[in-house]
Amino acid sequence: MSERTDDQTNDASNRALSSADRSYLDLDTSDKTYLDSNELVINMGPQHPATHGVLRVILKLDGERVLGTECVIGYLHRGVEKIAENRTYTMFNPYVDRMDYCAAVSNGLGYCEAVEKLLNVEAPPRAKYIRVILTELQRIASHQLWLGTHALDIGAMTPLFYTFRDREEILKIFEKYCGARLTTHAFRIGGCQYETYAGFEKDVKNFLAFFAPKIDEYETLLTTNRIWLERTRNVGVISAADAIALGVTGPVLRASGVQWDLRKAQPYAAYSEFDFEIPVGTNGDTYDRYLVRMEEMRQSMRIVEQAVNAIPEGPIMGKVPKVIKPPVGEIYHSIEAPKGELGYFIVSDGSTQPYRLRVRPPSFVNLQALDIMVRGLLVADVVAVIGTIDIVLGEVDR
Amino acid sequence: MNPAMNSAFNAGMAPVATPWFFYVLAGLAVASGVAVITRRNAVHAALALIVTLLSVAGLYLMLYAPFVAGVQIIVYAGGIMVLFLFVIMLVNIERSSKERRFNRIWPVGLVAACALMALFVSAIVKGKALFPDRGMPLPESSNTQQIATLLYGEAGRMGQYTFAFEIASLLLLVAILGAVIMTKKKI
Amino acid sequence: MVEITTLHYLVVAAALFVLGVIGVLTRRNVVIVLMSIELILNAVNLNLVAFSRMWGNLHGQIFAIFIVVDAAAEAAAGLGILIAFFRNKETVNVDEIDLLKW
Amino acid sequence: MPNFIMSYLGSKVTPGEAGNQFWALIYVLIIFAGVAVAVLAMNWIERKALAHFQIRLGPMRVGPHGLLQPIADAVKLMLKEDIIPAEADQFVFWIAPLIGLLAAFTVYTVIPFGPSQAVSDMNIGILFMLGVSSLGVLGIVVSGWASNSHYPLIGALRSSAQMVSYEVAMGLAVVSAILMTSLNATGTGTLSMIGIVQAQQQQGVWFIFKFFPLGFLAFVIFAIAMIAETNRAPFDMAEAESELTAGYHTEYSGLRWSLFMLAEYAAMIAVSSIAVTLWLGGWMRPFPNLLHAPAWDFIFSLFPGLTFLGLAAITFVGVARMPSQSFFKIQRIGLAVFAAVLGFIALLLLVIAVAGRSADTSVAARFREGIDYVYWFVLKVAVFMYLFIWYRATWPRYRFDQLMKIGWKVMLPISLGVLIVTAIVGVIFS
Repeated sequence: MSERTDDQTNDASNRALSSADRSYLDLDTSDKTYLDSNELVINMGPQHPATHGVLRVILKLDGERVLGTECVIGYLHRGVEKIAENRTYTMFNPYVDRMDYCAAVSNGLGYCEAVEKLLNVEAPPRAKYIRVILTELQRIASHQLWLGTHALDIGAMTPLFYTFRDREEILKIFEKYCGARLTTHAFRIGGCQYETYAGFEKDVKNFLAFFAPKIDEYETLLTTNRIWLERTRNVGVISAADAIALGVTGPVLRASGVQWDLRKAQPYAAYSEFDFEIPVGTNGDTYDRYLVRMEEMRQSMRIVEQAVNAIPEGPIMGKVPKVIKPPVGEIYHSIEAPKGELGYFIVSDGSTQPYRLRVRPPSFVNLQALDIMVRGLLVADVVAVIGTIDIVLGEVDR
Repeated sequence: MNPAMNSAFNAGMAPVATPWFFYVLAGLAVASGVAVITRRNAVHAALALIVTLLSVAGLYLMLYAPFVAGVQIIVYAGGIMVLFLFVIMLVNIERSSKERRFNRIWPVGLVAACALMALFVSAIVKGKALFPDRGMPLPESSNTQQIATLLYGEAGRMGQYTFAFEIASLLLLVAILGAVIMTKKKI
Repeated sequence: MVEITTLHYLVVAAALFVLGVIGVLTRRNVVIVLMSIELILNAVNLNLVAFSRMWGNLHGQIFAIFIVVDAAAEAAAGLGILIAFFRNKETVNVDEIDLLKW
Repeated sequence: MPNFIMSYLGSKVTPGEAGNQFWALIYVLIIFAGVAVAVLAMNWIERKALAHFQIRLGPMRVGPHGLLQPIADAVKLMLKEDIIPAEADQFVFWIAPLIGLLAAFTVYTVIPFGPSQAVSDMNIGILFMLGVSSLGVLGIVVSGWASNSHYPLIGALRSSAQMVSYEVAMGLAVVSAILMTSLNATGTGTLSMIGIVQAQQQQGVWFIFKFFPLGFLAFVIFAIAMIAETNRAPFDMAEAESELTAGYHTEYSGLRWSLFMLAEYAAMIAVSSIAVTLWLGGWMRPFPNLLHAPAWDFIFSLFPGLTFLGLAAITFVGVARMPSQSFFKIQRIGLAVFAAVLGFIALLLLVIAVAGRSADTSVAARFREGIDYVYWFVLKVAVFMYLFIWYRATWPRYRFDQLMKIGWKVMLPISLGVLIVTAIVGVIFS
């Protein structure tokens, strides 16, 4: 698969939206034969418990049925891309942690690999293994956070506390490794800054043994719960064609039956060396997305187990010049973040600072699917669908 | 409940409070009745109507008709008025609350109502002698059972009002169907 | 205080009835007109129950229950018509409901 | 006057029947205070139980094990600024929580805590209860409208539609229980709450086990409908916080908000009381007919004291397990005092049980009887309260259309069927 550029993505999404019914924006009022008495415009957010931050969704409702939605974003805009133009490549590294703050390690991995590609250096194998272990742990942590908040949105309070209890163990490993829990800044351009601490492997193995039964525990609470099934089955359905047209990636795409995972499609880091499966759904509804993510957690554990057992000895930093000054050129590199394809497009003018840095955040692109997914559903489903897309506003607004 | 206790209830509780309670309830009923027809805001009118209905239920209790009072609370205050409030919220009343309250022919209506009132007053004043001063004692404890006997009959015999009861249920069915068909957007 | 007799109840019922009639004849809002009808039905009920007490039998109370049933049916049908009407004309005023067909 | 007051003490009917207004007033005050305390306790228990379901500790700071937390909450809510939105309908906004509260508390006048431990025994008791508890929805509907805001309005519409639909199934379930009351020797049923419990006693079976599974089905229907009726999870559409921020009380704050909470919890206790009265034998202890000997009476009358003794013992264990740092000294003392109070109550109850074991007319015997009745009633209601918390911790929230679908297409047909079959079976067996 050739690298897709941003232009192509935008083209695809424009096609999808023009084919969709957007008449709600200019409601035709000339037709007086039938007046709807119940039409209601509701502002969901930016302060709302279920919009995962500061997303604002303008809902046009008929009673409780959603006629159309409009997302208003930008409440968390910090100009990350612009900041990049005024920082050196090294200095910008911590900033990417603040985009998807629930999966900071993945953000760092994507950025470091993009710059490495631009510099034409490669991280040593041990660094790659460390990267895989941490990134997959981060994927589990991100999915745990998603599961807890998603279940809370649908009204199940208890899973939130279970997932946070278990996420804590991952964060402890992060803290021991690099000193930070959330915005880790774990990787450097060319490898990793830190060697693993003594007992790292034991900690990771302990976690794997601890966490395996916990996933089953989550599933006993939800997977066969009648109310959970009724709330998620056939809710927020998106077909594979629609999902591809909108550029949706990650578990949302896979739940629609498209087997597309960058870890397999264009392996980066050390992923080509591990044996794992890509779970796919069939219906593309909220329940399938739930199942896909649950299975992804299990697959991540498999990857971590293989990596931690086969971690090679050696240096952890590649040959990187003291001053990072990439040659003139441009690069697009993307990885499979927990939420989907996370891409960095960097244009270098040969100086120490990027000329332009553009991020392709998965949440932002996936959020476009909200309108198609919720049209004709009820207000309660909007909440469920926002949860199931798994957005992080820091990444949407950047 | 045995009859002895019941007579204790009637003798002990009811006569002490009767006149006072009556005036309070009657006053409440009429005052909130006035509010129903004068309030500009339909929700206020509905709340006033609820007060009227509850005080009328209280009057039923004083007339030894507890079952009717219970039905009044459940059906009227709990059911019909919730329906009214529901509809008031569905239809947008912001516009109507700024408009005239009364229609153009309100003087005619008022005159007609006054004439009716005059009729009532004359009927009550002239026919006063027709009404005996004291009500007959009604057994309160078996009120529900007696109503049931009248409605459904007993020991295999049809009650006096069984047929009317069935007709009434048919009426309700028709009303439900009619309401559903009228309010449904697409059938 | 005076003993409360049937006549007292009849006076209250008459007052409620007249109030209901005034509401029906003068108000514009259909919802309030319907509520005034409920007022009238309640006045009738009060009379029936008072007479039931006066004669010492329960037929009046039975009648009152039937009237409650009737009131429920009336409210359901009336409000149904109101909603259907509001959908088409966007008004709830009686004096604007003056076309047989639109 | 003292004679008038004392004369009631020996009687075996409710103050309402005895026409004793003084004692009726006292009963009302006792019930009011009792319900208020129960709501506070329920608040603490819910937070603690929910916390332990969710591997947390819950309130721990205010008082030992957070025992004073509800009081602190109440004080905070009273001191909070009471905001009325500028565009709200002031009068209706002000009166709405009172409607809910009034409806929730009025119900308690007919709840029988014992054969004479009720304010009054109305002939139409159950009808009155259903009617008045259904008035509570008016407060919710009106508050949602008066807030003049979209989320409360949707919450109010949801809750009115929800309550109207679930009331039907609830009423039919209740009717099938009332049908069972008529299956005694005289052949006449009753709507009186006390009469219903006495009918269960006469027939020697709780109605939940009568004509198994008919009584059980009706009970289940009622138990589901009562959750919907009180707007609790998983049917908490009206205040679904992830969808409607806080539903009908989004705009409320401070004291007025706390009145809504008080009304909600009082209504929970009230509907649980209906369920207990109709299906679980009300105030009766287990096997009142089978184990009828005075010795059994005495053994069962020890239960209240023993329960409090157990609570005191648990609390003393808690005292012993407290960390020994000086920081916890005050908390330790507080918990020890609480344990001592519980122990004292236990002792008092045991003394009453022993003192009133034989004599039939003495005040002590009457006290023992009364405590017995209230104890078993409260115990059964407490089980329901725990179930409410359990449901909330376990289940996700239903969607509104699913809720209506269950109400009309599942619960209503089943309850109708149960009613018809109960009637047929009743005719066959009587």
